[in-house]
Amino acid sequence: MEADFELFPAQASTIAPLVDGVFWELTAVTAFFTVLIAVMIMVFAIKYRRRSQELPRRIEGSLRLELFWTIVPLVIVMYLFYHSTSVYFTMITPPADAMDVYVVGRQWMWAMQHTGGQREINTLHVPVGRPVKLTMTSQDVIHSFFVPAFRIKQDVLPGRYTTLWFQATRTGKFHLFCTEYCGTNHSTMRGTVHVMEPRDFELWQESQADGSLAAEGRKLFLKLQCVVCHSADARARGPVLEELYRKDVPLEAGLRATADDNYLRESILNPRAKIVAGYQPIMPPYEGEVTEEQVIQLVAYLKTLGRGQTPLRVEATQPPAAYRAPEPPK
Amino acid sequence: MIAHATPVKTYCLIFGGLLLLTGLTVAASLAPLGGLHTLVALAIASAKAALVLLYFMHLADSSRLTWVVALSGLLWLAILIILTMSDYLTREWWRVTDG
Amino acid sequence: MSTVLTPEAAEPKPDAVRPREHYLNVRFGIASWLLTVDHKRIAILYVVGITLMFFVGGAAATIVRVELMTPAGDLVSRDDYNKLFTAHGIIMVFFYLIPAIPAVLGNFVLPMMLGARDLAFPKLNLLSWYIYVAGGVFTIVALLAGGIDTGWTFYTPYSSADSHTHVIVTALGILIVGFSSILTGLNFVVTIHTMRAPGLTWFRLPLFVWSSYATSLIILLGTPVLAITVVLLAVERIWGVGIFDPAIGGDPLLFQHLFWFYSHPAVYIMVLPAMGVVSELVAAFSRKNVFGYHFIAFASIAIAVLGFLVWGHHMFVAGISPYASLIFSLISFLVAIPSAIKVFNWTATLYQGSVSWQTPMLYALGFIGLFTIGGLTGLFLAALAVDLHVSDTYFIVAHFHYIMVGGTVMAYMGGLHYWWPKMTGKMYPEWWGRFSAILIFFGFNLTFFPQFVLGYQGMPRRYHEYVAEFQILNVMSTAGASILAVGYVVPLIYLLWSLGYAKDAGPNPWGATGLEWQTPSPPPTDNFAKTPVVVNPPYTFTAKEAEVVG
Amino acid sequence: MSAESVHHDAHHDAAHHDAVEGQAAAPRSPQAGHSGAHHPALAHHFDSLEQQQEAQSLGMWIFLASELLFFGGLFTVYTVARWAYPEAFAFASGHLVLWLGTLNTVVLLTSSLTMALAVRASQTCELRSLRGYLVLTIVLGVVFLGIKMTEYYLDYREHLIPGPMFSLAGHELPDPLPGGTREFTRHVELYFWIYFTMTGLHALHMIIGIGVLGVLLILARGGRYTTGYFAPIEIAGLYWHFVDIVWIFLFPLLYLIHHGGAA
Repeated sequence: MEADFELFPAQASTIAPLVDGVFWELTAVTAFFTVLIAVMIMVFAIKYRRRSQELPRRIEGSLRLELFWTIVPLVIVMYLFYHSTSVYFTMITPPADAMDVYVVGRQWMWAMQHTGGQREINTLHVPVGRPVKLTMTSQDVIHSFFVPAFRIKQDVLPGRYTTLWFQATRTGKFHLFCTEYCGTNHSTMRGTVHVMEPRDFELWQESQADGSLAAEGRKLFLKLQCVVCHSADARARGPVLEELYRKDVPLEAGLRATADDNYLRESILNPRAKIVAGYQPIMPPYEGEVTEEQVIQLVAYLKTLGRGQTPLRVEATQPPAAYRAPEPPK
Repeated sequence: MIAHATPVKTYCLIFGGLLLLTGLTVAASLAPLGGLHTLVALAIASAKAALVLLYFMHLADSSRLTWVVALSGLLWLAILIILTMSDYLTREWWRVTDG
Repeated sequence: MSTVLTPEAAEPKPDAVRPREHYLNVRFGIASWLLTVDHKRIAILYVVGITLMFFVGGAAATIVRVELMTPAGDLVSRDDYNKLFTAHGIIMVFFYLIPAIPAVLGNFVLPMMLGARDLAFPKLNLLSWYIYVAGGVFTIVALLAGGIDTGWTFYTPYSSADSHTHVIVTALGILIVGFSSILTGLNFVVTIHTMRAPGLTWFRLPLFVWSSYATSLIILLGTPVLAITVVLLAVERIWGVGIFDPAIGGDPLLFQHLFWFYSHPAVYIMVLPAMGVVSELVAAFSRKNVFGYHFIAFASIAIAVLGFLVWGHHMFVAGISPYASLIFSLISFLVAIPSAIKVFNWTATLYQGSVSWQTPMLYALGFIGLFTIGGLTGLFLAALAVDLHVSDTYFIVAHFHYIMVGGTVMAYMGGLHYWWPKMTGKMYPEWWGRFSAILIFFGFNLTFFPQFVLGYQGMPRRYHEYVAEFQILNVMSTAGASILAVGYVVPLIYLLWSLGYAKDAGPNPWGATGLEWQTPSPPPTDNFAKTPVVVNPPYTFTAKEAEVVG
Repeated sequence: MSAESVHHDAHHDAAHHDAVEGQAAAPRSPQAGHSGAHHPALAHHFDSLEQQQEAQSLGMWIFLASELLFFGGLFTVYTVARWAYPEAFAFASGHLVLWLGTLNTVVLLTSSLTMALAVRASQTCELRSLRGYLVLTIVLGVVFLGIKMTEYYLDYREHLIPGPMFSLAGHELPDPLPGGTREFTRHVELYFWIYFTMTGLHALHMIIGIGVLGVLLILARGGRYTTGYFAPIEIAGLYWHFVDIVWIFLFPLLYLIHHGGAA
């Protein structure tokens, strides 16, 4: 992020060379045809410039030529489509072992949370050589997470999670921009991605150590009295949540859902959208009760919750207001 | 030359058909059809619309150009709805669950 | 096409008592203009409105460019900056680019090209001008009252829930002006179908008519969707019903779908008429029939249809389904083909022609080059992998300015110079014409080519402040914009000058074909004294018609 | 030239030059001069009444195709919203008064019949029945609007008008409830919002249609359309039937989806 002028942006992720590969192909095609057309126009315009009032002969056209300049571009664009699409699917498929980072965009800053509990504003520390998967949401309007040196971009939407992944190949500091216009201070919604050697990253992590994301989530799990119903005992009124992440969940009416991030988020904020088969719709919605950051902590906790790890129920706690009566008119 | 003015009887028949279909669609909405309600309702509505278009609006004996205009309106409406839904209906398909 | 010449078409005999009566001098006074139903006079009314809007939008752009000379936001406040680029976008798109060629040049020449006395619905034509003015007034009032800061794209939920500016009034202005273009499109389609001169079959039509027809199709089938979308936006803002805002149960991508269903085809509303103008210019100034006439004609229709199937490429990073992205990407690549066909055919038309380098031709040749770059850089955006990197950056800004300014504005300027003698009866000064055409071409490239590089480097669009390493290219761009601004002011001056001082043009100064050149300049109110009868294919140059004035 | 033959020629001409698109002769014939006796209804820029009539009818068809896309935006919003919240939509639909909606459908279909008969009367130059059918159509249109207003009033009394007054208090909510009460209420409100926009826009079209028919009625009383020129009646009819077709779809989509979200 040195302020030096570079004509071509740094390539700092495994994706960057792939994208640039497609880019150079497109540039070659563009340059070739632009030069071809420009040269032909200039040659014709000069060679056939008007010298007399004599009228040129009429040429209707040529089916052969038309077919030629229909089929050749068609073949070229179909190849480009194939190539760019195959790179695209690489770009949207994070490796299984990616390190999770959670991002919340809001006017006008980026809030990052690591699973270890480290939190950052407008800076993202990551290790070099390791895939990182970002799970992102917005608290207000649409933002967009863009790191030019990594050639990655994804809009960050309110109301749901979108994801992005990268694997940095160079240490250093790289620009992070918001690229979806989001209001007055849009152009200041910028940050830095700090790519570090793995050892340095570990040191950084330790220096920032706080309660891990999952630990914070566990505290919330107890504080919000989730455990009262989601207990792993005979008196459980809600489904057991152990080893739930990425499992198939049977829903009512024979439907199924995969317990991914978006499912867990929805089931906390708006539990009755997808009722697990065999359970009563008694859980209150937590929309407006918890912040996006807290939801992320809860989801992070649920992801780590293994067999037999559900905390014990504290007898004194009362169940939450299970079913709130319809609200009176506003 | 009055041949071109459709007989009153035809209009009345079409009108009768429209009333019949209206009754049918209300009845169908109350009948147990499982998941087919929307399909049946839209099919009946399309039939009614076709009757109005063909006879009341004389599309049946209009020029091909008029047909093209009417059909392109429908085609573009279909493009709008189908391509929009192609996003919504397939969004959930893409899940990276190989973790 | 050559026609059975009507005797009146030749230069009228000089009349010692009073000048020949034509559409400009047939009546005088403000009312005779504001209540006219003559398509030619209405075209002049549009020239006034559109020129005004062009310079208002241009002024906003100038301030934006000056602000961007330095990385810091030191000229205007953030808020004002956001309002300026929004004003620039809205005014240029809805009040200049979309109506410019159809409403001015189309209105003026289309009926004459068909050998008709007027458009099918003259009163509707006047009404659509008034609707245009009403929409313009609404928008200008909104801007004067404090402006709007959503960007011309009005993305929700920012526009519906967050922005504190005049979203509703502006949206209303756009809704209104949309009806203006619907009525114009309706008028064109009906006129082309029902009012062609005897012998003027579909494949004898000038290509400008074909492209106007294709444009009208898009206007008619796309604009109403935009209209209802801005209504929904206003309603969500007023009543807080969750259609687009996820915080109250809506979906922001639904807005984007509806918006781009119109606004992507709208790009073709802007550029198809430009392609039509260029077809006319290339033929007239190489004195040759257009190579591959049928292919250009059908390519216009293909663009109009395919253009409706690609809107999703504006949303590749927005969070739509990857499968939908796949379809939209494929069709977006395909839409390049008809555009390529046109470019190749125009180029081939020059081959063995008699190429004259007069001002309109300079614009036309400039158009072909710039449109080629604009079109090919569109492939970068159709390509999913690259689009993810360049979307919402200056790459996009550069790309669409190559299409809209390099394409539409160049063609509008070319067409305006080409038909100026017909509209006013006067020649513009040729030296100044060429001078400003060249100035615009170089100014344009200096302004927008650096933005491709900026975009790939990663500079986001709509940034008031930016990081220091982007400055060099921004300064180049601003320098180019200053040249461009001068390039646009010069024609304004000499064209106005020509009204009073330039020499008379005569009926056909270019030796061009087309029925509009078979009638005196300026034409009489009814265009033709007798209905012309077309007997030849389009762009048939006969020796007799090849006399050049000026 | 009798009215029938004018009509016949218009049809013949249209069919002819569109059948062989492109290669056929252009619509205007060299014989159709600009001179000669003018029909009073013929505008100066047309060569003949046939040409004028064809242009006006084509113009109306194109306008209606455009109108379809105007409603089309709303149909898209409806499709997406109903796909997302089927239960709320079914629940909300159950709060409309089915028999009033059905009655209104019948009223509107009847008005379409009388409109078609009015156009027929103009074709056959039966002026008296033309005026009669126009009056009947207008009356049926007003009845439709009256019933619609009644329904709106009932919704108002039940606090179903979207906005600050909207409330589902006092309504028995489905059990189990998909989502929380607040979300569910929101989605029901969204349904009602779409309902009011669609039917309101439809009613606006009806009001415009009634106005147009009113003008035509006054002109018909003044003795217009006696000479075989009936294009204004015909294109007003096209508009009226189009508005009817929109309702034909609105009725099942809004009133008849109260079976739960299975569909």
